[in-house]
Amino acid sequence: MLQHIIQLLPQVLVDGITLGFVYAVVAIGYTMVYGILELINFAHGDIFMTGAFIGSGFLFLFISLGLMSSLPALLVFLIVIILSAMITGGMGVAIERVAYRPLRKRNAPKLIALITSIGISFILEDLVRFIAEWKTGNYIVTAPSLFNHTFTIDIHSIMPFFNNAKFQSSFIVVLVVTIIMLIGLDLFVNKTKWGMAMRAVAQDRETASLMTINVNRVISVTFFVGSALGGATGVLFMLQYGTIDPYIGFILGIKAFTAAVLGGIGNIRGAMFGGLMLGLIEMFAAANLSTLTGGLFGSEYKDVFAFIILILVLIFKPEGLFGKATIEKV
Amino acid sequence: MNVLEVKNLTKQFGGLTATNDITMTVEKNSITAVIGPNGAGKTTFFNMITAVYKPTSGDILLNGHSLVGLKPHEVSKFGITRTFQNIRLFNEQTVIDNVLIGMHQHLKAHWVGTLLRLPSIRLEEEKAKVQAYKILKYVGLEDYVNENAGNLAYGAQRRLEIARAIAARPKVLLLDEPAAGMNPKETKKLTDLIHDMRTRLDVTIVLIEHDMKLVMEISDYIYVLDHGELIAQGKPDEIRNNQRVIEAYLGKVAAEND
Amino acid sequence: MVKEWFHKFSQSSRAQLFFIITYVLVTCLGLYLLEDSASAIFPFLLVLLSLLILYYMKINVKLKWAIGFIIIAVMIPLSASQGSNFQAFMDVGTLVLIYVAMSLGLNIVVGFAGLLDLGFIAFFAVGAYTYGIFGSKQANHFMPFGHYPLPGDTFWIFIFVGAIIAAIFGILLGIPVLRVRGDYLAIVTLGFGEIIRIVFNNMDHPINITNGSMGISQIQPPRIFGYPIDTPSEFYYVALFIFILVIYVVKHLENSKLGRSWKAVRDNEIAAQAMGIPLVKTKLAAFAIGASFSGMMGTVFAAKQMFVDATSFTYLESTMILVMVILGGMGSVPGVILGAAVVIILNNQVLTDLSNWMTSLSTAGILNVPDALSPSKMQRFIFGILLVVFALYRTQGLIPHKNKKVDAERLKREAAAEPPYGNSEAKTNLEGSDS
Amino acid sequence: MKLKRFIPLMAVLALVVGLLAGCGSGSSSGKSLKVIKIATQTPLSGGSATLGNAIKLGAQLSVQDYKAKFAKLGYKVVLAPYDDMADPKKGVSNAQDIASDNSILGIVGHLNSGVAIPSSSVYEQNHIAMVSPANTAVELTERGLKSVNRICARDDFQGPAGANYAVKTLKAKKIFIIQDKTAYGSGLASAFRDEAKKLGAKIVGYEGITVGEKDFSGVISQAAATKPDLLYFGGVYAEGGLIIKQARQQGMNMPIMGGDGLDSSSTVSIAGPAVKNVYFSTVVGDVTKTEAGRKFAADYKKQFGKDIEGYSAYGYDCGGVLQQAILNAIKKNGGKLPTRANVETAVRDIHNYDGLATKVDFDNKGDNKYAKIYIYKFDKASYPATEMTEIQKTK
Repeated sequence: MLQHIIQLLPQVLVDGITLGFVYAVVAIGYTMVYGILELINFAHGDIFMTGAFIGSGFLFLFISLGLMSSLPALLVFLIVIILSAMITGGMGVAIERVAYRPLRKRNAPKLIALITSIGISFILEDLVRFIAEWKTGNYIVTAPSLFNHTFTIDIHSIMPFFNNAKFQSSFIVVLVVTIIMLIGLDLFVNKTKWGMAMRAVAQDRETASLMTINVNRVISVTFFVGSALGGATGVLFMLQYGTIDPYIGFILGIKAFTAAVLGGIGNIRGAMFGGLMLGLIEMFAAANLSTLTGGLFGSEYKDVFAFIILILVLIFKPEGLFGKATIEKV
Repeated sequence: MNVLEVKNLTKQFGGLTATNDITMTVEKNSITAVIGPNGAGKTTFFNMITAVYKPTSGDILLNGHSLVGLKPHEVSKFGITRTFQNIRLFNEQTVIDNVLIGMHQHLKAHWVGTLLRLPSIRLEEEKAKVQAYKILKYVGLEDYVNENAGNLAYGAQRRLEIARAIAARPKVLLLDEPAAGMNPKETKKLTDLIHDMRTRLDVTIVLIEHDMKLVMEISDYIYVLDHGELIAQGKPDEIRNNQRVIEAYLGKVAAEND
Repeated sequence: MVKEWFHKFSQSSRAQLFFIITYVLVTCLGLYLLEDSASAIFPFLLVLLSLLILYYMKINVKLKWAIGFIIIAVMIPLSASQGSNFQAFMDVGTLVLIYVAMSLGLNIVVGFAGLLDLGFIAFFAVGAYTYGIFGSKQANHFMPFGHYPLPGDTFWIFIFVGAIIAAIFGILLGIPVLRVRGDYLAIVTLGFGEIIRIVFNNMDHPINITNGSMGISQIQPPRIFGYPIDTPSEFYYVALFIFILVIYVVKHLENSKLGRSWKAVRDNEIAAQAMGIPLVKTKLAAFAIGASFSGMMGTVFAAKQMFVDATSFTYLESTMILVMVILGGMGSVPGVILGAAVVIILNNQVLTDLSNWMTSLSTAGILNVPDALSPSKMQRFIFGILLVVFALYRTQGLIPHKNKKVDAERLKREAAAEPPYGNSEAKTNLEGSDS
Repeated sequence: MKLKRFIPLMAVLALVVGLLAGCGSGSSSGKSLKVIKIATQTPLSGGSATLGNAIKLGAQLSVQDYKAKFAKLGYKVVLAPYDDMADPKKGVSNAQDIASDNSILGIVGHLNSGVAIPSSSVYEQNHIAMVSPANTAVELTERGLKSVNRICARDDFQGPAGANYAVKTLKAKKIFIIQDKTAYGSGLASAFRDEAKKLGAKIVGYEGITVGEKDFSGVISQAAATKPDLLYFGGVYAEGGLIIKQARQQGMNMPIMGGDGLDSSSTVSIAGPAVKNVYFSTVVGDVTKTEAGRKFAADYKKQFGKDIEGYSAYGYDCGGVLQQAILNAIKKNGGKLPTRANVETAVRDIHNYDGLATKVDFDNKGDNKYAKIYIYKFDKASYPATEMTEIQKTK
């Protein structure tokens, strides 16, 4: 049994890391907004989805303009991902303006923002669906693939107890781009003026506003950055899996939110780690659960497995893996 | 007779010692003050008595029963209630409901009985409301019965905390900086109230306070903490002239110049 | 002038009574006369509106309840009974009652006790499967004794069995929950809800308990005195019965010792504990009682649908119930009822009718839309817009929560009759109840 | 407070509208052609809307094609599409709505058996004939309801037929099965598994996936490690296409097989070139082989701007069966409007209806006697696939 699990390990790691990085970047969007507004932005998953659709829209546009043959794939990809990120970033800001800021102004209870975010999420899903269906006749869109060369890690010949792992060239792109985004974000938050302002607002909004920080501006920036990252991840997702539909955001959103909590919500590094961990757990469970339980529980229990791990983590560390325990001053 | 005894109480947060080896006794029906500069460990001391924190070592005895290891709500059942330095009212509820929650442990009503509308429970509820009204009147809040607690003025909120605490009919009442933020007139009223509570309610009062005038005026006995250590104890007059206390409060140099 | 007139009107309970009775009679008559399927929805909604108007009237509370009961239990079914829409309306009515009861359950958890729960539908599932399994042949697969399906007469027992089992699940959920706070709690409950759903969807193996994704069908209709209950108009009364039970429980607990403890825990955990409120017991009671409402309605749902499978219990359903609670006004019982009713009637009646109407316009050639934008697909889109609009314009919920006020004058009188506050008196007054 | 002031205004307004509505209702009839409605109830929004929409559009085309025949008798058929959102609750609630509209005489639907089963109880109570294009769950017709019919094959026919082909023709000895944990997918997969076992193949794995996800590499690595001769998938194209693609990426080049859920152009567009060497069983013959079929596909493309799906033809045939039955009932009734019960019997009595995709003749349970299974294979990345064989019902 153990031998079987070890054999699969290289492939599970490769797949788990891919999925994990996607979760990680989306989770960051949740965590950033939560850190500043203490709001679970349910619409974030749908911004991710919209990013994927905008990205594929650009790809189709480039193909119809005949740019694909004249430009190298990597360049096309960079243009697409940057454009999509800018648009989704702008969308994030707009959503915040329309749906969240008025509530803040009116001093509404925290949970009412949940309603608007769910409403926005419904609107985005259907809007994207209408447009996709109108333009392509089907809302399940398969994007043209840019990087589909298959590589094999020939680990078997070095360590014979492992099976070989295979991956697509898109895997490398996903990996490199997400790492760049994660490092960039980390630098942004920790080294720049805006990042500092963000952290200040997250810590204490009132004091920050007394220190002449324009809180609304900071919130807008946060939404822009979080949504741009989400949209860019959508493009990566489209690249890696090829097929997208308007409901990917809903399903992935739950997972990413889970990842954010696992790492300690409000904590950006926690979200990165939580996402990666959740991806690996899921992949491991899908590949090995039935081996582990002798066929009693199959891969259909992978989410149960992931949630049980989450609950266990929270029981022993209620503030998440990276969250700081807040001792309430009595 | 000693109602409350604290023996060698120590609390460490990580490597930091918040209170170290404190021993004190509180006599029944007395007013005892715990004073000391900011960060002396006074509130930590209260938190250990009310089981919000678990002491690292030492023992707390109420009428000879140890309180260490109990849950906060169990301590309250033993007869210790408190007010909080940073006011902790139930802000979204009415003033009278705050007091009724204070009576929680004395109300027998079980939810099954409530649903069956047992006459005894309805009667109990009615009586409790009248009682709560009387308590509010006693602390001078009878005009705000239906107001939300969060909407009260600062001084009124402090008094409501006291009302809520005495509604639990404690044997020992812990007051954590009851006069903080009050103007002299309000402080005067508070002083009278504390005095009156002792005699009228047959309760032992322990208070943390920075207002020395108030402390000296009402305390029977005073303990002084500094940096988590008990540095002095005695009657108000003894404390007033204690060199170490003056040093702790004013700094060594200032004390010498004095 | 209108203001003046309205002021006068609002002072006179007789005028209001007259108004509400006239209103109900006229709208009911409208509903009665309209057999045509397309426009019957208007009088139906107007009759329902009477309940909202009733809520805002300044008349005797008991009279209010009585009138409300008559409208719900007699006037609506009676006046709708002549039209072909009867069963459709009653079906929506049954759904409204089911979801109102669930929202009231969730309101205890979220609104009263302040515990954010994103997996509330799990308890509904537990109730539905409880009756589903034993009310069909399914139980034969694993029960060592007995013959199944159990006859429909046992349904009435199962309402309470469902409540109890759901309550037990509520307590099970409560155990990990006691350690986590705030939004961490949300994700634990979300996980719990998903776990329950996935497990139910897979329990055909190794032992076939829930029949997995094939679902359980041929569930026995309930029977009363040998008479089977199988139309929506009959289930309406079953749901109404439970709804009244739930309302009774909620109204009595809300301002009782337990209700106050919930709100105390919500407002300030540390102070609540210091006042002698046990956190664990209080939170678990909220979960258990809230869950039991869902469990009861779950059994009704299973019996009404005659079929259960896991697709009815997704995470989206949990969020919809949460939407009903927040939209209506957290902690506010009338608000939550209105919230649930608005969401269900919108989704199951108004938006369906609206899209049918738009479809008929487009087939008649009046409205020309490409298939991708066909109005029959727009229900969720419109619902999304409505949610945002509602939330922006009623930030405290449709009917915000108000604390119950005591009669201060009466208390003053009664307190004056007793000796003033003090120790001796305090003892004699309450000592009897102090054990 | 504002609301309070608003209420009486609203109430007065409401009263007026109510009265107006009450008065105005009587005057909206009296056209030259009597209107009959048939409903469709399928998911038009949500994850499986492509299939649901295909059924609706197919039925819509059949209504147009029957227009002349009804006009001759003085009737006009109108399609009333309902969105069941793949939600059983919504399905039942719509069913009640449908029942309340007396002009609706029959319904085409549903897509999901989980919705069809509870909703059909309502149809049965109201004698509304239901003709299902897609519900393969055995349970549906086993309950002996008079109103429920289907033109597609049951899982216990399609699954074994596929297993037969897999084991006997493709010589598969080790089979790995993946299913999507829906009523459709797991019903089909378990029927396939049982028959394959009986025929002597070894099932080396039987795993479930989650509908709506896009990454199935975990299950696929598990499958790849067992080195099966055949991978079977019980589910629809949205996940199936990705499983095919991801399996090929991991170097699984053995044949992959599925049920009629893969019978869609989307399978090809999602899986791309990986779709080669994929087989599926379906009840629909190659529509584009016949003249009528080609015309249908062209009309469909012209009218709706998209290519036909497998279910489009099912939807068309269901609409056709239903309307033919209504025509028969009208004739039997001497040209007068038939009752729902008349239509219910007429549907069950349909004999040798020659549909686009299949011939239809219902047995006493409402199953189609003519439901045939065809096995198709994708030789290249294009839709439709190549027909390999057809299998007659043996029972």
